[in-house]
Amino acid sequence: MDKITALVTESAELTPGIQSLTVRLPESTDWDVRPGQFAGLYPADGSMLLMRPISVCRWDPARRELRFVYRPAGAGTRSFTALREGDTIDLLGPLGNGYDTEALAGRHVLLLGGGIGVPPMLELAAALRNAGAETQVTAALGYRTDELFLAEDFRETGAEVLIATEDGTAGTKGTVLDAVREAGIRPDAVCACGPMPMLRAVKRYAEELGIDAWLSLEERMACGVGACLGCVVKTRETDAHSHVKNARICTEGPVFAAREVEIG
Amino acid sequence: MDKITALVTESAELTPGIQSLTVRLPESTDWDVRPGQFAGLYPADGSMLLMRPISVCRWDPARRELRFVYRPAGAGTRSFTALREGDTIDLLGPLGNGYDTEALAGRHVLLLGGGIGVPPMLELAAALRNAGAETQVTAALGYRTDELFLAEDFRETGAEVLIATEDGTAGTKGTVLDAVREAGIRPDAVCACGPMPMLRAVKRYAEELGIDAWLSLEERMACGVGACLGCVVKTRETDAHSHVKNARICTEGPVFAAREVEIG
Amino acid sequence: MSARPDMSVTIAGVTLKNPVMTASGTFGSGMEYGQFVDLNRLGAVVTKGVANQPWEGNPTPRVTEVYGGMLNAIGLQNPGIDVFIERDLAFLSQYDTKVIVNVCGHTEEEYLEVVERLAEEKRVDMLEINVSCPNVKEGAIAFGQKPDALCRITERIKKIAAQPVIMKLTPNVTDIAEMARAAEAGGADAISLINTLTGMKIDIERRCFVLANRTGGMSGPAIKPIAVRMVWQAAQAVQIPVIGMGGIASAEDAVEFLLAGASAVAVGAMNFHDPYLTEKVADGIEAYLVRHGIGRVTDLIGAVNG
Amino acid sequence: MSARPDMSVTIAGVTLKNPVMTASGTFGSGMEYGQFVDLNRLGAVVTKGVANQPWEGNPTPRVTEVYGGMLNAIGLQNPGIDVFIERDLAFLSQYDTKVIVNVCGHTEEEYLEVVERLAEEKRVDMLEINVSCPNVKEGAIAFGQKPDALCRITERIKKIAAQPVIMKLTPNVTDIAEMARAAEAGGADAISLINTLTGMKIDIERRCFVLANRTGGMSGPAIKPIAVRMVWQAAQAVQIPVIGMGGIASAEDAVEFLLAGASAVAVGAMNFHDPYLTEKVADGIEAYLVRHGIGRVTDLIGAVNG
Ligand SMILES: Cc1cc2nc3c(=O)[nH]c(=O)nc-3n(C[C@H](O)[C@H](O)[C@H](O)COP(=O)(O)OP(=O)(O)OC[C@H]3O[C@@H](n4cnc5c(N)ncnc54)[C@H](O)[C@@H]3O)c2cc1C
Ligand SMILES: Cc1cc2nc3c(=O)[nH]c(=O)nc-3n(C[C@H](O)[C@H](O)[C@H](O)COP(=O)(O)OP(=O)(O)OC[C@H]3O[C@@H](n4cnc5c(N)ncnc54)[C@H](O)[C@@H]3O)c2cc1C
Ligand SMILES: Cc1cc2nc3c(=O)[nH]c(=O)nc-3n(C[C@H](O)[C@H](O)[C@H](O)COP(=O)(O)O)c2cc1C
Ligand SMILES: Cc1cc2nc3c(=O)[nH]c(=O)nc-3n(C[C@H](O)[C@H](O)[C@H](O)COP(=O)(O)O)c2cc1C
Ligand code: FES
Ligand code: FES
Repeated sequence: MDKITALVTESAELTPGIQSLTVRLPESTDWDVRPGQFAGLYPADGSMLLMRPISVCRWDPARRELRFVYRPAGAGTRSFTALREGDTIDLLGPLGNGYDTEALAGRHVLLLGGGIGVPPMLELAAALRNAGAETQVTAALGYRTDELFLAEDFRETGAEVLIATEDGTAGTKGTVLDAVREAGIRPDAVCACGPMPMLRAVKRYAEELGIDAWLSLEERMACGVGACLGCVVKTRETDAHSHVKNARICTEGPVFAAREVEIG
Repeated sequence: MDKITALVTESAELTPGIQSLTVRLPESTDWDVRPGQFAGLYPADGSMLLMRPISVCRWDPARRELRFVYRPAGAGTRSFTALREGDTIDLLGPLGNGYDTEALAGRHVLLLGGGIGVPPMLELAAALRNAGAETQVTAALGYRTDELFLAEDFRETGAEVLIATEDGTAGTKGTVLDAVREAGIRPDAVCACGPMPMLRAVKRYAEELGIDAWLSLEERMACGVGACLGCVVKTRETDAHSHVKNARICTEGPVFAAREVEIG
Repeated sequence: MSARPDMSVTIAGVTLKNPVMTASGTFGSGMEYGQFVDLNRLGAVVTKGVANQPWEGNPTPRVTEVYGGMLNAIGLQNPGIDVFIERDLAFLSQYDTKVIVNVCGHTEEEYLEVVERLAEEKRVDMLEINVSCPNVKEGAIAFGQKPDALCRITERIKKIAAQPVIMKLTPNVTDIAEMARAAEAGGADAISLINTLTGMKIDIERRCFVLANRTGGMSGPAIKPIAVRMVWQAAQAVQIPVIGMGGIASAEDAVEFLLAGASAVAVGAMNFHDPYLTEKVADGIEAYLVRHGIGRVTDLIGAVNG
Repeated sequence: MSARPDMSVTIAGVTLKNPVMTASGTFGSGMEYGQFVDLNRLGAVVTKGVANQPWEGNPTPRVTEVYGGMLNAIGLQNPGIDVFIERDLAFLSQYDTKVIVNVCGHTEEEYLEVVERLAEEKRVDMLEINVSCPNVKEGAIAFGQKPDALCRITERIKKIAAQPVIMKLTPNVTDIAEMARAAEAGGADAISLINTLTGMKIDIERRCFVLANRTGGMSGPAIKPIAVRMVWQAAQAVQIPVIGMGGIASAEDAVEFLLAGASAVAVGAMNFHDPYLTEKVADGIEAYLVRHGIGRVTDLIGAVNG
């Protein structure tokens, strides 16, 4: 884990309001990036001092290239849209636990991505392709409209892709779970990233099916490395680090077994 | 007077620690710039909110081009050195009173510039060239070493140029007044910009000779337009604006008749 | 959505066309910034503090930049009430905006003298009493830091003031709610806050204070979270209107103060960054109301949830 | 110029290899940032506040960014003194740095219980008593805002403490000098300041408080001028050493605090911006001393002129 200055190799709008950013890490870095991990991206302006946590969307260890796909939300992420090839950006990472791909290997894994929760699922889909022939991946991706981003990239990993849109302009009209039900899928495990109402529904869905579910959680962060205790989630059991029923999303997470966290 | 976004047309180091910056004002601006005036240059970083006052070194009304020559002193001016042709910078101006070139016309005017006080004298030298054939200009320029900046530009205005350096590597070893005395010049009026000890010496020099002297003063500024009362200088008489013995350098100045200000 | 939202606010019976004021000392008497903004577009112009006599103010350096803001130790330089009435007030009365005169003094009597002189002035809409300037040495700061002293000076001023009285509070206190209640108890028609936070900058190369006065008042975006918190606490504590300020740099910042409980807002140090800011803030608040389908700006006051 | 400057400072008899500490709550117990910096290079590690029992802390969101800084309302989540001694203290005692344990509590008795437990711990070099956390609701803030309460709790702690006691002061007071004197009168061996300034942020789109706790403690470069002023005022007021903090982002900032009168400094929120900062600050102070031909860092303490 370190803070480094990376070189921007690509920065573009994918669809309105969705940006892609690819950076090359310096040769001296020895990052070993797992799906589900994230990095802290620092805005260059001196008035914004905290990093912005953004999930790894793709990782190419050979070229040391990291891809992020993000939604310009506030001043910090908006400032990233001005980055151009050849610019630099400071990154802290790799952060968080990431998905345990070994535990998923050999199963029929359902990946659920809702909105800006879609990008982190891509690296997981790619990693599971190499997790043994028996591993089967279905990715159900939820969008607002038919401006689908990254859907093609999922297909390229070999995953079966289901689409849901809120307005019904593509795929199933409704949520990712509606698309899953419509397709009659019966997975052995589910991994999900998206807004909290979706994560709650996924937790219930997995309980009904009696299967394992892993959820990627979000919270406001300051340090990103486990020191400030800013980013906790309530847990069912007392946490080994905190000794209270709070786990740090940046360190024990952002990926949690659904049954371990109290998300209401 | 307005705040505008200008286009950088040139940005370069003249000698180590001395920068030149030329900007083109937007067509919509109707700035009428006088020698001795200054502009407020705003750093782009959000942690630095006040403008940096920098004197006009050259003004080309036909091309709407303003040239500044400055010394990177702190974080703000250092940030300007990163500007490149095609970048933009926000400017407030034109600020201050400037020199009364009509009052100087027809006389033998001695311009004294010390260190970073050299640049504002250049536009004054250029303006006085057009102030009637009888007007005679001698510019005495003081530097630390023989890394003379702008000396050639002064010669191009037709001014007689005297050089003084602290280390004696060019011209007279000593101050600008040493150079003036060595050359046996006897001016009718003197205009000076430079560090406070030099300005005090110029004030005494003009009193001894019984000639008019105008001094360009500096002070920390916040607004630059006369509203905050941050940038005052003690005056001999009660000031018409303040009704106390304080004049605003940004508004009543930066150019003052030497006899009007109390500079010790 | 077709009708324009109602931007007017009424404070102590005085109706402002919109809730945007200038913060005292950052806008002179409007002459300088009148070159940049249309003073008729402002809810009110609050003048630089004026005393019974001309004040010289502090030696220079009086101002310096700090991270996200600035320090000032002007020391309340002003031309005195006579020149102020003759020149500044005459200038301001040409405009269709409210005029709020900021009053300072070394002693209670000096404040009272200014208030008395202004009582005859129909062109003055309200008084703002600066009991909180950290740069005055003769103890004026004490008025703003001790509840009983604040209550008493408020009472004495209210007895002779012809216009509504706004007491301007300092943030350099343990309990802002207590100070707000003291001003209310003394009869204040409104309170305004925050004045500057006392700060210091040291030049490490020359190993000396940057400001001649050593300490100075801090303002600018850096202080906004403290200001919003204090406005919220004060608004919870009193019934009288609160005027909020401290670091406003945008219409969004102004809305934050309104939601925290301010009935109007003032733009201060950021005028120096953007001389057009006051008008932009007024326009931006209106745009916010339109975007959210809110009919009256007064619906925002104190409307923060949770 | 050949000999390296003497970077050591001695506070209440404890000699630190250099004046750079970590600010409590921003550095855990050193485990996390030990990946970035060599803990052996630090003057002291100050731990996150620890109580007699585990504390859950506040609901989320607990942190948010503000202009030039951040707000936090962690609410002093901690695993309690038992786990702290077993795990965190054991970890820290592997390093050649001083260990300062930050102590919190809801009541005087809770503080005393922790201080008593730590009295047996030889691995603890000093105690820092947080009487100033603005996020604790049960009245703990009162200790740090009332001189007599501060004096009394200091006396009670001093009676049972085996290690030197640093009282950590809140900036949310009218008169920091008075609070510094109260700590000194109570027998404190040193004081540290500033803790966070209480601030607030409102989400204007959702019209709600950003932090679940509504208010939070502000830290970061935005607060530095206020911190420097308070350190200067406190250092003028007392004989005991002062530990300075608030917005330190560079060695230059640290030197500013030393010149203002601090005997040591702590790096807080800016660790989150630059995880290597503590070491850089130590190196940078040394470089400053070399550049200015100053032989001992202690020559900088309170050395501001004018
Ligand atoms: C583990 C993790 C992974 C994430 N992955 C992605 C991703 O791949 N793509 C993407 O678009 N977004 C992602 N987010 C959300 C992203 O971090 C926020 O949208 C971003 O921080 C907003 O910053 P801003 O400057 O635009 O907004 P501002 O509102 O200006 O930010 C102010 C502060 O609040 C924090 N903040 C604001 N919104 C959020 C949020 N939703 N979550 C956490 N912090 C927030 C910011 O980091 C900053 O500190 C992720 C968040 C987490 C916690
Ligand atoms: C009327 C006038 C004309 C000037 N003309 C020139 C010029 O042509 N070329 C040039 O190199 N310099 C000139 N200066 C000085 C120049 O303004 C400062 O060097 C510059 O502001 C320093 O900014 P900084 O960010 O580098 O330094 P910092 O120390 O980081 O600045 C911090 C704050 O202090 C102010 N400040 C610092 N030093 C000075 C100073 N000497 N005078 C005024 N404000 C200061 C800054 O404006 C800023 O607000 C002029 C100053 C004045 C008042
Ligand atoms: C240069 C300057 C001068 C000021 N003078 C006064 C004054 O005369 N009277 C007063 O009540 N407040 C004065 N203030 C305080 C402001 O009115 C305002 O309360 C404070 O600056 C916070 O707002 P801001 O952060 O938007 O500037 C002054 C502030 C500045 C920056
Ligand atoms: C996330 C966070 C947690 C903190 N927790 C504590 C604490 O447990 N005890 C304490 O005395 N101070 C605590 N503080 C205050 C800091 O130690 C420090 O006094 C303050 O943040 C100012 O310094 P800075 O601006 O460098 O951060 C905390 C600060 C932050 C940002
Ligand atoms: S962000 Fe600091 S502990 Fe997670
Ligand atoms: S800088 Fe504000 S009056 Fe001159």
